[in-house]
Amino acid sequence: MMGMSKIVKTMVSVALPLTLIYGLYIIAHGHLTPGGGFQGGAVVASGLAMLVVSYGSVWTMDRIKEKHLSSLESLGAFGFIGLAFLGLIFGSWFFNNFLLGNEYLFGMIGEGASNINTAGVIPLMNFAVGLKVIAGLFAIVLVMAYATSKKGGDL
Amino acid sequence: MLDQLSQLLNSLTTNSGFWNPLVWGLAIIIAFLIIYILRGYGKKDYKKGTEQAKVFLSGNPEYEKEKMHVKSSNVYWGFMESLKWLYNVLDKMHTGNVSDYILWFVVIMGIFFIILGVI
Amino acid sequence: MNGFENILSDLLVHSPALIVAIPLLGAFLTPFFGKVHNTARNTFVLIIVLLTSFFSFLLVHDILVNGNIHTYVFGGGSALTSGGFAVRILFQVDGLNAFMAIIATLFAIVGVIYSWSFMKEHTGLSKYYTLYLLMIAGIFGMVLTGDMFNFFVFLEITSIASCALIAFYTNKGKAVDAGFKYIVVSATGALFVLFAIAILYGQYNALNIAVLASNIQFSFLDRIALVLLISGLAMKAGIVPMHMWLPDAYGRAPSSVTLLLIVATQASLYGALRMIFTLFGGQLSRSVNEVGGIEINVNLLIGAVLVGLAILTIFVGVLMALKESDFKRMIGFAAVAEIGYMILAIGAALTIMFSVNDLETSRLALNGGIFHIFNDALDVGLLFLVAGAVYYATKETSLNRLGGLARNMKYTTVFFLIGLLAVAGMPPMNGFSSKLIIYQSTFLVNPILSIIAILCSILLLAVFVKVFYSAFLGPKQAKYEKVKEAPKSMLVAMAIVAGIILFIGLFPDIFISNVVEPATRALVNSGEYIQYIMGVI
Amino acid sequence: MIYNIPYIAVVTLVLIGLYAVIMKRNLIKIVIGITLIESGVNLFLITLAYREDSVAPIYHGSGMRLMSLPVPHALTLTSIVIGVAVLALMLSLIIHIYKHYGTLDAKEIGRKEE
Amino acid sequence: MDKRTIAAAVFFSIVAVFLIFGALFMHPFGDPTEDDMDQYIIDNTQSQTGADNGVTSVVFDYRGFDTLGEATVLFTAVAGVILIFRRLKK
Repeated sequence: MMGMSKIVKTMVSVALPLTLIYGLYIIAHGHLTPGGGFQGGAVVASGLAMLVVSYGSVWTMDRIKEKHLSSLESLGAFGFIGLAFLGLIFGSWFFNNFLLGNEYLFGMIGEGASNINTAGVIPLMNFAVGLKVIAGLFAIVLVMAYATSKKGGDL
Repeated sequence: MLDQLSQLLNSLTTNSGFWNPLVWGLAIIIAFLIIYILRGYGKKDYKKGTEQAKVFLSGNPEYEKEKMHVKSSNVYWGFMESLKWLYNVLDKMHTGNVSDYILWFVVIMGIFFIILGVI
Repeated sequence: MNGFENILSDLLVHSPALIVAIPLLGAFLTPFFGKVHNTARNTFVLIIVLLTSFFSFLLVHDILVNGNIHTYVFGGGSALTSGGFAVRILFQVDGLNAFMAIIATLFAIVGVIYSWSFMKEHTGLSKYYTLYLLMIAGIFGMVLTGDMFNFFVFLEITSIASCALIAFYTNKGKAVDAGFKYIVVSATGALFVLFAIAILYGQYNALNIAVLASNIQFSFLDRIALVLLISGLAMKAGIVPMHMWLPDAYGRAPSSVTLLLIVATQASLYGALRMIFTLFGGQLSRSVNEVGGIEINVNLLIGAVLVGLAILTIFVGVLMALKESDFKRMIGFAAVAEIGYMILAIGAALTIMFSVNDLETSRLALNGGIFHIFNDALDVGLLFLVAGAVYYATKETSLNRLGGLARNMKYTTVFFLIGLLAVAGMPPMNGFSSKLIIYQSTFLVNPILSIIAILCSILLLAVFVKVFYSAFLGPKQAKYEKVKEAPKSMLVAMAIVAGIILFIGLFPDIFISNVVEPATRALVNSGEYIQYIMGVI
Repeated sequence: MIYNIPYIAVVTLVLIGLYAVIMKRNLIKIVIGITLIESGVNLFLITLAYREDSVAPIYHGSGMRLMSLPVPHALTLTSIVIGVAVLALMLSLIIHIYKHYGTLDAKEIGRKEE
Repeated sequence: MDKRTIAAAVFFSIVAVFLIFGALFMHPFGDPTEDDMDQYIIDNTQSQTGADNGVTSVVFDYRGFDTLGEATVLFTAVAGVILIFRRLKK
C-alpha cells in the first residue's frame, strides 16, 4: 500500500497530534472520567493507523520496526503484571491495591472530589495497559498492512 | 515400609472381579515357558542353508525386498471394501468446510434444546 | 527450620495465583531473553515451567494428601463480602482441579523438553515460546478458576495461542487452513459459552460458580444456558459430530503443540463436567420432566444423550482412523475415539447415578472416566511425540511412503510399541485398567454398549498395528538409509511419558486411590465445593 | 419502558451472525458472521447493565442519582478486546490462505490437497 | 434445496425459536430482578478503591485478574500475528 495524495498527508499531520493528545488524556484520567487504558490506547492506535494509511505501510515500516513495537508491548504487559506482583509483595495479596491510603502517590481516597491523585495503583495500571494497547494494536495494523503491501508480499 | 509394599501389590478391585498386573505378568511368563517346552518337540531335521530355507513362490522368482513391503493403504483392503457403504457416508460427512462444522454444532444444539426444553 | 516451614506455608497459600502468574510473567519476558541468545531463552522457559510445576506440586500435594479445598481471592479480603456477594475473582481448587493441574503440569514440562531440539531449525522461536507459555498459563487458568467469566477469558487465551501455534508451518497451506478452522470453531463455541454466562448473570447477578450453584433454580432460561454451555464446550472437546476440526488441528500442528492441544481439549471437557455436575448438579438430580404423564429424570435424559454421542464418537473415530493414511491425522482420529470412552463413562455414570440410585456403580464409572482422561492424555501424547520424532528424522508423515524405520530408530520404535499397547488397552498398560472399569460400569447400563466399546478397542489395536507394520517394520528403504535416531531431548521427553505409562500400568491401584478418588469425590458431592464458599459468610 | 425488545434485538443479531457463518461460502463473510455473533453478545451484556433512569457509575457530578450496574460494563470491555484479538488472527490467517490457494471459497479450500 | 439447506433450515429454526422464547422470558429491560452485588460495588467503590469511576474500579481492582487476562489476550494476538507473518528460512 503506497502513500496517498499530499492533501491527505497534510491533514493527517495536522490531525495526528490532536488524536495523540486526546488519547493520552483519556488514559491519564481513566480513573476519573469515562475511559481508561484500553479506550485511550485504542484512540492513539487509531491515530497511528491513520499514519499508516496515509503514508503507506512501507514508509512506516522503514521507520518503526515491529520488533520494537512488540518489545514495547512486552514492557507494558510486564509493568501491569509487575504491579500485580508488587501487590503480592507489599499488600500481601496478588492484585492488592497496595498504594491506597498512603500520602505520596495516588494515595488519596477521593470522596466525590474528582482528584487525579487518587485510586492507588489504578492509574499506574492504566498507563501500563495504555502503553500495551498502543503498541499492540499499532503492531497488528502495521504488520498486516505490510504483509499485504507489494514490497512485503514475500513474507 | 511393609504396608507400603502391600499397597504396591494391592490389586485394582472392581465390582465384578479384580485386576493385578503383577499376577498377570506371572501368568504370561508361565505361558511362555509352556510354549518354549512345546517348541522343543518341533522338527528335528531342519538345516540352515539348504533348499528348505528358501522362499517358495510356486516356482516364480522372489521379488527384491523393497517391492515386498505392503503400503499402509493396502493393509485391511478387504475390510474397507466390505464397508464401502459406511465409508461413503463418512467421507460425505467429512467435508473440509468450516461452515459445515458450525452447522453440526447448530444441529447438536437443536437436539439438546429439544431434549431439555420440550421433553 | 521453622522459618522454612512458614515460607513454605506462605507459598502454599499463594500458589493458586502463582501457578498462573509465573507463566504469564515468563511469557512477557521471553522476547527480551530471545534477543540475548537462543540457549538462554530455552533455559529461561524451562526454568519458568519448572518453577510453575513446583508450585503446582505444592498445591496438588496438599490437596490430595490433606483433602482440603483451597481458595485464593485476587486483591485480598475474604471470598464473600458482607451480604454474601463474591465481588472479587477467586480461584477454587478441589480434587478435580488438582487432577487436571497434574496433567497440565506434566505435559508442560514434557512439551518444553521436547521442543528444545524439535523446534531447533525454525525461525520465530521466541514468539513460539511466548505463545507456548501463554497456552500453558491459559490451561492452568481454565482448570483452576472458580469464576465463570474468568473461565471464558482463559478459554479464549488458550484458543488464540493454540490457533497461532497450529498455523506455525505457514509455508504449508493445510496448516494455515487448520488454524483458521480451529479459531472459527473455538471462537463460536466460546461466544455461546459467554452468552450462557450472560444469561446466568442477568438472572442471579453473580459470576462465581459456587454462588451461582447455590441459588440456581433450573428455570427455562437456566435450561437454555445449560444447553449453550454443554454444546459450546462439547464442540471444543471434540465430540462427534463436532470433531472434524480435531484431526486437522492435531495433524497439522507441530507435535510439541499437539501435546498441549490434547490438554486444552481435556480442559474444555473438564469445564463441561464442572458445569454439569457442580453448577447444575443439585438441580439435575431433582428436576423431572413430564412427557404425557410419564416422568423422566433430566439427568437420565442427559446421560442417555451423552452415551449415544459417545458410542457415535468411538465408532466414527475408529473407522476414520482405520481408513486414514496420514500418520498424525490417524492418531488424531484415534484421539477422538479415546475422548468417546471418557464421555461413555460419564454418560453411564449420569444414567446410573440418580435413576437406578446405585451410587457405588456410578462412582466406579466416574473413576473409570476420570482415570481414562489421564491415560488418554499419556497414550495419545506419547504417540504424537513418536510421530513428531519420525517427522523430524524423515520429514515425512504419509504412511504410504514410510517403512523400515525400526532399523535406524530403535528407541523410537520401542516407545511407539509402548504407546500402541497402551492406547489399544492391552494389559499390562494403563489403558487396560481404565478401560476395564469403563467396560464393567457400562455393562450395567446396557451390555451392548460394553460390547461395542470392546470391539472398537480391538479395532484401535488393528489401526496401530497397521501403523507399526507399515512405518517401522518391513525391509530397509533406500531413501531412509541415513536416517538417524531422534536427538536426546526428544528421547528424554518420550521416556518420561513412557515411564509414567508403565508405572501406572503396573500399579493402577495406587494412582486410583490417591489421585482419581479425590477427583471423583469432588465431582459426585458438589456440596462441599459450594459450601466451602457459602459457609464463609 | 420498552419490555423485551432489546433482548429480541440481541437474539436477532446472534441469529443473523449464525446464518452468515453457516450459509456463506466466502471466508470473509464467515468472519463477519462471527463478529456479528460477538456484537450480539456484547449488546446483551451491556443491556443487562441498564436500570430505569440511571446514570453512568461516575460519582463526580452524578448527584447521587441511581447508577447503572458497573460489572457488565467491565465484562463488555473485556469481551470487546477479546473479539478484536480473535478478529486480527482470523484476518491474518485468511491473508495466508489466499496466498496459498488463490481463493476464499470455503468449499474449494476444503477439497484442495496441499 | 439440497439436503444440507433443509437440515440447516430445520435446526436453525429450532435454535431460533428457543432463543427468542428465552428473550421473552428475560426480566423486562430496565429493572433487573437481582442487582445486589452491583449495588454493593456502587456503594463501596470510593471507600475501597478510591476511584471516582466505578467501571474503572471494577476493571482494575475488583476484577483486575480479568483485565490481566484481557491484556494477555491482546498480547497473544500480537505475538500470533507476528509469528504468522514471520520470515521463513529460505
